[in-house]
Amino acid sequence: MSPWRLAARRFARNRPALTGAVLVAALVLAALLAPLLTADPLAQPDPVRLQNQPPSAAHLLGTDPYSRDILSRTLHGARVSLVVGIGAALLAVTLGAGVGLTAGLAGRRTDQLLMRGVDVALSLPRIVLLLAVFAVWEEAPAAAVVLLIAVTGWFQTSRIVRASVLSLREADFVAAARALGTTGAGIVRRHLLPHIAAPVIVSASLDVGNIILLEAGLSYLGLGVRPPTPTWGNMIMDGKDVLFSAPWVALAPGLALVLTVVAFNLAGDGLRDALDPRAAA
Amino acid sequence: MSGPAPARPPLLEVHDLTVNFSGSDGVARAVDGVDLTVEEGETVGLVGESGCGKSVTALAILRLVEPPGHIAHGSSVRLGGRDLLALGAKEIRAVRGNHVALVFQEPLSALNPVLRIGNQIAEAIRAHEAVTRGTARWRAVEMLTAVGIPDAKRRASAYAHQLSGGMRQRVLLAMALACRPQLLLADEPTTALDVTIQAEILELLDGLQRKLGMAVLLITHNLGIVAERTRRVYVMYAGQIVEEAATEQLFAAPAHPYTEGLLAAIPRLDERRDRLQAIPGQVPPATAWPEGCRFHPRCPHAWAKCGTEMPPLLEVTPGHRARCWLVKEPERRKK
Amino acid sequence: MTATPLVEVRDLVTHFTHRVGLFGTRREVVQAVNGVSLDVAARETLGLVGESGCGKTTLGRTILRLVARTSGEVRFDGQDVFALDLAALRRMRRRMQIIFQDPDGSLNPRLSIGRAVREGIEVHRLARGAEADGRVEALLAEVGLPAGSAARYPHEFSGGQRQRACIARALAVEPEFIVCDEPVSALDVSVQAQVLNLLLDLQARRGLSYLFISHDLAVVRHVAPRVAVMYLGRIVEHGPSDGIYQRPLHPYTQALLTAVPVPDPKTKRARVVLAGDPPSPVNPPGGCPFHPRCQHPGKNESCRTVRPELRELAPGHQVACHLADR
Amino acid sequence: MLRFAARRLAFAVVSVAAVVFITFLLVHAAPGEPMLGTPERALASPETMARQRTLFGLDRPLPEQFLRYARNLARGELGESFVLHRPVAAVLAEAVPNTLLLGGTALVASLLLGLAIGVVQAARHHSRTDTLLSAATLVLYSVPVFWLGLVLLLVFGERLHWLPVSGMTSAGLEDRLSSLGRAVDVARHLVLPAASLALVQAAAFARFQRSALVESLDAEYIRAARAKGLTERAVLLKHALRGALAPTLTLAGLSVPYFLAGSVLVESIFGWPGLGRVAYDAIFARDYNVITATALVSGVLVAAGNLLADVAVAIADPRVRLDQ
Amino acid sequence: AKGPAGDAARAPGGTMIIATTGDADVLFPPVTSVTNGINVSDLLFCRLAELKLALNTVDDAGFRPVLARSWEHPDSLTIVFHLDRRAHWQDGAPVTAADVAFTFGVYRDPAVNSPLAPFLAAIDSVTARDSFTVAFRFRRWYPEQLYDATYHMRVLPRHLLDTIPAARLATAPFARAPVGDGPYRFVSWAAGSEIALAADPAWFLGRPGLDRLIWRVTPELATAVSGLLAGEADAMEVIPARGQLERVQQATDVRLVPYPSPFYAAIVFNLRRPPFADRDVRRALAMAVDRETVVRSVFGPFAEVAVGATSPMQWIWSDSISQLPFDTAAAARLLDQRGWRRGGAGGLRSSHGAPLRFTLLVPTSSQVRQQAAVIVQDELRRLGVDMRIQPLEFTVMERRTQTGDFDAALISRTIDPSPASLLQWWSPGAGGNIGRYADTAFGSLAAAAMRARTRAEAAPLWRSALGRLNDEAPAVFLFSPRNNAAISTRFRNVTIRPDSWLATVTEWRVIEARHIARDRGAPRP
Ligand SMILES: Nc1ncnc2c1ncn2[C@@H]1O[C@H](COP(=O)(O)OP(=O)(O)OP(=O)(O)O)[C@@H](O)[C@H]1O
Ligand SMILES: Nc1ncnc2c1ncn2[C@@H]1O[C@H](COP(=O)(O)OP(=O)(O)OP(=O)(O)O)[C@@H](O)[C@H]1O
Ligand SMILES: [Mg+2]
Ligand SMILES: [Mg+2]
Repeated sequence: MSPWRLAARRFARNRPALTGAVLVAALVLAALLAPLLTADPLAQPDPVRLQNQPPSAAHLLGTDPYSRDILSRTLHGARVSLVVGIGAALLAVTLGAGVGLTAGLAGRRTDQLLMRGVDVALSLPRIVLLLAVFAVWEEAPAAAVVLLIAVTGWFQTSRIVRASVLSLREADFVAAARALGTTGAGIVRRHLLPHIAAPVIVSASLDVGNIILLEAGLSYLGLGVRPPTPTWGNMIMDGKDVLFSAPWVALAPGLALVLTVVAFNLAGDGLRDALDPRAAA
Repeated sequence: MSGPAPARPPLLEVHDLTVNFSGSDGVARAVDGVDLTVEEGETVGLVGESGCGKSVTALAILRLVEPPGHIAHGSSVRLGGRDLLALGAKEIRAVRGNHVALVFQEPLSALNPVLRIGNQIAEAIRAHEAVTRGTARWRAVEMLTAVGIPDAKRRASAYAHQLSGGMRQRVLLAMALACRPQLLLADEPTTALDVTIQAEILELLDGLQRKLGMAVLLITHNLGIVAERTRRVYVMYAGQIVEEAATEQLFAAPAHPYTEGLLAAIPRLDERRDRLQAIPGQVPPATAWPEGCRFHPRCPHAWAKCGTEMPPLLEVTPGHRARCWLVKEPERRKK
Repeated sequence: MTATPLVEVRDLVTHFTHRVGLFGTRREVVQAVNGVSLDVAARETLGLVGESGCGKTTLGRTILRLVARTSGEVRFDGQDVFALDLAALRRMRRRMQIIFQDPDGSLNPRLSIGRAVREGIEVHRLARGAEADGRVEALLAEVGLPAGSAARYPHEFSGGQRQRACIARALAVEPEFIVCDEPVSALDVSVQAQVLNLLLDLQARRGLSYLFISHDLAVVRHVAPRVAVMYLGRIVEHGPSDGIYQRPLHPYTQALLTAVPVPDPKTKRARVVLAGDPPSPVNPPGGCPFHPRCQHPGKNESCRTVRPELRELAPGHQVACHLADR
Repeated sequence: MLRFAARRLAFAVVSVAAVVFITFLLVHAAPGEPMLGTPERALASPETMARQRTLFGLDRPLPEQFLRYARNLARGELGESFVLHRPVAAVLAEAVPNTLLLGGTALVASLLLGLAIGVVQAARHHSRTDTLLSAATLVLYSVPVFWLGLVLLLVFGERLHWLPVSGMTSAGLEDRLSSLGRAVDVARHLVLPAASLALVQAAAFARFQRSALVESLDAEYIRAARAKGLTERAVLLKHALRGALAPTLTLAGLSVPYFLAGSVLVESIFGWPGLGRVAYDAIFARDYNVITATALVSGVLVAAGNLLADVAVAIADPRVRLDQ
Repeated sequence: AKGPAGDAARAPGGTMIIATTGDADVLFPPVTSVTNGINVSDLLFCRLAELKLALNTVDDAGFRPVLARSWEHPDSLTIVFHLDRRAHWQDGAPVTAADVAFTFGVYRDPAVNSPLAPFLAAIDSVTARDSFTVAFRFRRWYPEQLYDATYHMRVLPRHLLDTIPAARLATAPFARAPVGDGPYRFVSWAAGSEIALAADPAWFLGRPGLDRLIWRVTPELATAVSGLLAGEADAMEVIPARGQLERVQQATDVRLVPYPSPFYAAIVFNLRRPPFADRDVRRALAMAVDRETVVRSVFGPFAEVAVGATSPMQWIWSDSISQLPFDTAAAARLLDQRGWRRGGAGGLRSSHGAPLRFTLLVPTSSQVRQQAAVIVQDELRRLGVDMRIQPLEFTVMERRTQTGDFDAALISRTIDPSPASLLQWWSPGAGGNIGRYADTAFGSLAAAAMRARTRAEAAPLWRSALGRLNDEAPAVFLFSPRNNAAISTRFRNVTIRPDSWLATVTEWRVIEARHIARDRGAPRP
C-alpha cells in the first residue's frame, strides 16, 4: 500500500481528524451550495419591521439590523472565509515551497540571500503592514485579501521546506538516485517534492484556520473584505451593537467562525499525525 | 512457608512472562511465556535477533513497559523471592536502579541531553539513599572514576553530547552501578560501539561485576560476546525462549535448529567458509506469529506437527532445554 | 592484478568544510579521507575495514563522485572520473553503482519497489514500457524477492528484503563495479548471511567488482580476498586477507582483530585492549595517526612526528607503521 | 560569542531598516493624506490642506522625503505627528510602556498557563482530563481574540461588575489612592485585556507544550530516568520538561507578532492606551510619521522576541549553548 | 470673588467622567480639529460672547456676554467690544483687548494654518482701542457679523504665546497643557487615555457646579457604553449606534438626553457625470428613495428624515420646507420619459444600451451611512437602477470627492448654527460643493436671505432656498440624526446646546444624595 494511502487510512481511523475533515467538507459544500440553499444574502425584505428578528421558520437564524437573513449571510460568509482561508493558505504555501526549494537546492550564496531575506521578513510586523495596506486599499476584493495575506505569510513555510530539502539532499536514496544518473530535475520531481508535500500540506491546513481568524480580525476592524459582502468578521461587527437585544446576529457568524477554525485545526492535526514520517511503519 | 530453611531462591526468577502490545494492526505478543532465572553473581546471556523481545523482557522485569504495552496476567517476576509485579508504585521504584539496574543500548539517547551527567548519576543515588546533594555529587564523581573516566571531577559537569560514544556508555554504567545493584540488566550495552571500544567496555563490565559481586543479564545479539562472557545462555526467538543451556554446551551441541542456524550463519574470523549457511526466510511480525512452532516456516527439519503444535521447552540434558519436537523425535532430523 | 585495474584511486583527499557554532561563526575542516590510494581489478572484491568515522563511506562516495574530492585522482577503466562532463558522468554512472548500509534510508519510502528499480532503466533508456516491466520483474526475482514485489512499498518489506531491493536497483543499470557500503551491517545474522550469499552469487554470475566496506572483519574476510584497513582517513594496512588475518602487521589491525569476540567458548585468546577513543578527523594527530592509542612497546618519538608511509613488507602486503618490521 | 552578538545585532538593525523602508513606501504610496479633521468634522478647506502639505514637505518627491526621513532617523529623530502636533517620540514614549505592560503580562501569563496545562495533559495523556483539556484548548485556540474580549467584557465587566471594563486606571480616583492602591487599580484594569490576549495564546502554548512533552516522554532517557527509580513527578518535571521547554520558549519569543496583532484589537476593545491603538488611529488618520514609527517599534519588538527566543533556547539546551 | 464664593457654597462639587471614543488632538483652539479637542478647549478658553440655547445667529439678542461685557455697532462695518474686567487668565493676568487682537492674528496667520481662518475672511482687522476695548472692522456689512466675530475664535493669552514663532504654536508645550481663562483649568492629559480638567473656583462668571471633568478615551463604543452602564463613566456626548442606544434606554442609572444634531447626511450626485446632469434623473432617484424606511431602519426612533440641507439645530428648520414626495411610480415614469427604460438583465434600466448604473462612495468610518446605503441600494434596485456601493476609507473618500472622482457620495455635513453655511456646500465655486451644483434661483434666494436683518425676515427666504434645493435634487437628503447624550441620573440641571454639548456644563450639578467615591475626590490645588 502506498504511503499516501496508508496516511489516508491512519487519518480515517483518527476520530477527531475525521470529524474535522467531515466538517470541512460540509462547510465547503454548504459554501458552494449557498446560492442554491438560501436567499440573496443582500436582500432586505423589510429593513424597518424585519430587522433583528429572532430565529423563526422564515429566517432560521434570524435577521440582522438590515433585515437580511443571517443563515444566508453566514453561508455566503463561509464562501469568503473559505476562499480567503484556503486560497491564501495555498498561495502562501506555494510561495513558501518555491522559495524553500530554491534555497535548499541552490548554491550557498543564493541560499544565504534568500534565507536572510526570509529572516528579515519574519521580523516584519505583519499586522501593521496588513492594517496599513488594507486601510489604504480603496476596495479590498477577496482576491486582494488572499494575495496580501499570502504574500505576508509564506516565510515560515519556506524555512520548513528548505530544512527538509537540506536533510533530504543528504538522504541515501537521493545519493542512490544521483548514482543512477538521475538528473537534478528528476530528483526534485521524484524524490524531493513528494517528501516536502507532507509538511507543506500540514502547514497549509493549519494555516487556513489562522488566516480565517486573521481575516475576521481585519473585517472586524472594518478592513479586509468590505460590506455589504458578508464575511464573518463584518457580520460580528454588525451584531456587536445589538449583542444584548439580538445576540443571534453576532452569534451565528461567531460560532461558524470558531467551528470552521476548529475543523481546520482538527483536520490539520490529523494530517500531521497521519503524514508524520515517524508513524510511517 | 514452614519447615527448615528452604534452598535460597534464585536472585531473579521470571516465570511465564508475557507482554502484549495492542496496536492498530492487532495485538503483538512481544514476549510470550518467558521463563528465566539468574543466580547471584552469575552472568547469563540472552541472545536473539532484532525484534525477538529481548529489550521488552528486560523492561518488563522492572515494570517499565509503557502503554500500549502491558504485562499479561499470570506473569511473575521474583527478585530474591519477592514478586515485583505485585509491588506498589513506591516499592517498585525502590527496586529500580537500587536492586536492579538497567543499561541501555543507545548511550546517547539514554542520557538526558539537557542535564549534566554528574547530576544524572547523583540523582540516581538520591532517589534511593538519604544523602545530601554534595555527597551524592561526590559519589557520582567517584563512580565516574570507577568506570574509567579520566578527570572525572570536571567531566561530571559535561553534557552527554560532549562525550564520545565509549564515554557515554561508561557514564551509563556508572549511573546503573551507582547504588550497587544486585542485578544488572545490560541491554546490548556495546552494540552501538566499535569493536575496539566494545572490548574496552566489556572488560570494564567484567571487572566491575567481580568487584561488586553482582549478577548480570547480558542481552545481546552477538553470539561471540555470549561465548566469551557468559556462563549460561537463553536463546530467544519470536518472543519465546527457544533454548537454554550452559554456554559451552550450547556452542558445542545446539539442540534447536534455530540456534544451529545462527551458529552456521556467522562468518568467522578464525576460519574461512565458502558459503555461509543462511537461515531462509525472515522473522515474522510480532502481530502474526505462526501457528505451532514459531520457527517452523524457516526450519529445515519441520514436519506437520511443527505447524500445529507448539513444542514446550524440552529437556535435552540436565540444564539444557530446547523448544523443539526434535528433542523428542531426533530421528526426524534431516541430514 | 595483472591487467590495468578497473578502478584506480590515487592520493585521494576529501575534506569537508562546514560552519559550526551557534550561527556558523567558525569554520571546521573534517579531514575525512586523507590521501588514499587503492586499486580494484575487474571481477575482484576489495574489502575495506575500519572503525566508525574513519572515512570509509566518504571514500566510497568520492570514488563515485557523489562527494566532491579535495585532491587526488580516481580513474575508472582508465578514465578520470573527475574530468568527465555531466553527460559523460551520467554515462559513467551506469557502470558504477553503490549500495548503502541503511536499507531504510536508501529507498524512497514514497516510491514502490518497482519504480525504484525502474528509475535507472528509465534514466539510461535501457528499456521502455512492458519491456522495462519485464526487466524489473526479472531483477527482483534475481535478488530473491517474491513475485508481486514491484507494486509494494519499502515499509512492507523486512530489512533484508529492502537490501535486496537496493541491490536490484543497483543492478538495473548493469554496472561493472559496485561500492557496497556496509550492506549487511544493519541486518540480523540470519539475514546477513542471505544477503552476503546473494552478493557473492551475483558477482560470480555477472562478473562484478566490489569495493566492500564493512566494520565487521569477519564479514570482510568472508567476501574479500584482499583487504585494506583504514584509520582516520588513511589506509594503514593493505594486502591479501589471509596474510592480514593471520599475520597482521599494524598494531591497529592487531587490536582490531583481537577485539572481535569469537563465537566459540573454547578459544581463549590474548587480547590487545586499546585505551581511549579514536581522535577526531577535525584535528588528526601528527605523525602516525594511530600513535595516541598505540600499545606497541616500541612506540617512539618518530611515531609522534613522522607520518609512516605504506611499505610493502610481504608480497602485496603493505603497512604504514614505523615499527612493523621490528 | 561577541561576534555572534554583533552579527545578530547587525542583522536586527537590517531587519528594522527593512521594516521602516517598506512601511514608509507603503504609507506614502497610499491614497489619502493626513487630514485636518475627523470623519464627523471635515473642517479643512482645500487651501488649508495644500498649506499643510507644504508645511510637512509632503509635496516633495518621494525619494527626497525618504532621504530626509532616513537622515532624521539616523539622528534619532522620528519626526512629528501631523495630527497630534507633537513629537512622535513623545507619542510612543507614552504608548509603548503600556503595550509592554499588557503584552508582557499576557505573554508571561499565557506561558505559565500554557505550560501548566501542557504538563497536566502530558502527565495524564490519553486520559479523560487530557481529552477534555485538548478540546478546550483547541476551541480556545480557534476563538477570535476580539470575540473573546467582548465576551469577557460583557460577562465580567458589565454583568458581574467584578472588573473594570476600560482604561488603565479608575478615572477620578487616581489622586486618592496610595501607590499600592494605584498598582492594584492598574492590575485590576489589566486583568480583562491581558486575559483576552493570554487565553488564546495559552491555548497555543499548551497544545505545543503537550505534544513536545508527550514526544519527549517517549525518549529513551525518560525510560532511563524511570529505571533509576525516580518518581513520576521528577521524571516529568526534571527530565521531560527540561527537554521540551526549549521549543516552547522559542515559540514564546516568536509570538511577539501575535501579541502585537492582538493588542491592536484588544487595546481598542478595552480602551488600553497602547501602541496598537496608536497604530490603528495613525493609519486611519494617515499620520505617516506615527505609522512608520510604530512599524519601527514593532520591528524592534519582533526582533527582540527573536533574539529572546535564541537566548532562551541556548539557556534551555546545552547542545546549542555549548556548541562552540 | 464674592459672588462666586456664594455660588461655590451652593455648589456641591462632584466629578463627571465623560466617556469618548476618541482622544483630543491638541488643545490649541486655532488648530484643534477633533471633536474632543474642541470640547475640552471650549471649557478652557472663552469666547467674547456665546450663543444662547436657541442658536439664533442673526440678531444680537441671540447672544449672551462672556469675555465681552457688552458691545455696540458704531457703524455697519464695526463692532466694538467692552471686555469684562473681572476676566483673567488662570495664571492671574487679566484678559485684555491686546489678547483679542493677538488672537485674531494667530487665527489668520498662514503659518498657523488654522482651518478656521476662512470663516474670518470677512473681518478686516481687530484693534485694541484700550486695554479693555477692542474693535472689529468688517470688509462688508451682513447680519451675522456678530456671529462671525465671536463664534469662531476663542481668545488666547498673548503674554504666554507671543514669544513662540507662529509655526511652532501648535506644537508648543502650551498646546498640550494650556492656560486658559474659562470655567475649567487644565489638570492633566495622558494621551490616548484621559484628559482631566478642574473647576476654576475663581472664574469670573462664577464657580462651575462640577469640580472635575474627566474625559476617558474608550475607542470601542460598546465598551464605552458598558463602562457607562457599569458606573465607570457618567456621560457620553452622543451614542451613535441604535443597538447601544437601546441598551442605555433600558438602564435605570443612565438616561438619554436628546438634542438636535449638527449633521445631515445626503447622497450627493456628481453633476459632471452624465446621468446626474439630467435634473429629472436626479429627481426620479430622489423620489424612489423611501427616506422614512431608511431612517426607521437605521435609527429606529432616534432620527428624523432630513427636510433638506439643514438640521433641526438650525433655526431655519421647518416641516414646511417643500420636498419631493416618495413616489416610486412617478420616479419610474420620469425615468421612462427620459429614455431610461427597463429591459436589461435583471430588469435594469438602460438608455441607448448604457445601463442606469452608478457607484456610491461610503466611508468605512460610518456604520450608519453604510447601513443606509445598503437600504437605498435595495430600493433603487427595485426601480431598475443599479447602485453599487463602494466603501472607502475616510481620507480616501474625502480625496475622491474633493477631486470630483466619483458618481455619487453619501456624505455627512456638519453644519454651523448659521444658515450661511449652506452656501459653503451648495453655491457654485464653493470648496464644499463637490457635486458642482450651480443654480441661479437657489443662489439669489440664499443671497436675499443673507441680507435679511431679522430671523423673521430671513427664515422664509432660507426655507424657499432649501425647497428649491430639494426640487433640483443635487442630492438626496436622507436624515438628520437626533443626537442622544447619555448622562447619569446623578446629574441634574442638564441642558444641552446642540452645537456644543457642554456649553452649559457650568450649570450642571450632582444630586447631593448621590455622591460617590470619585465625587469626594478633592481637586488638586
Ligand atoms: N512501543 C512498542 N509498541 C508496539 N510494539 C512494540 C513496542 N516496543 C516493542 N514492541 C514489539 O516488541 C517486539 C520486541 O521488541 P524488543 O525491543 O524487545 O526487541 P529486541 O529483541 O530488543 O530487538 P533489538 O535487537 O532490535 O533491540 C518488537 O517486535 C515489537 O513488535
Ligand atoms: N557531508 C559531510 N559533511 C561533513 N562531515 C562529514 C560529511 N560526511 C562525513 N563527514 C565526516 O567525515 C568523517 C568520516 O565519515 P564517514 O561517513 O566517511 O565514515 P565511515 O567510516 O563511513 O563511518 P561509519 O562506519 O560510521 O559509517 C566523519 O567524521 C564524519 O563526521
Ligand atoms: Mg532491544
Ligand atoms: Mg559509513
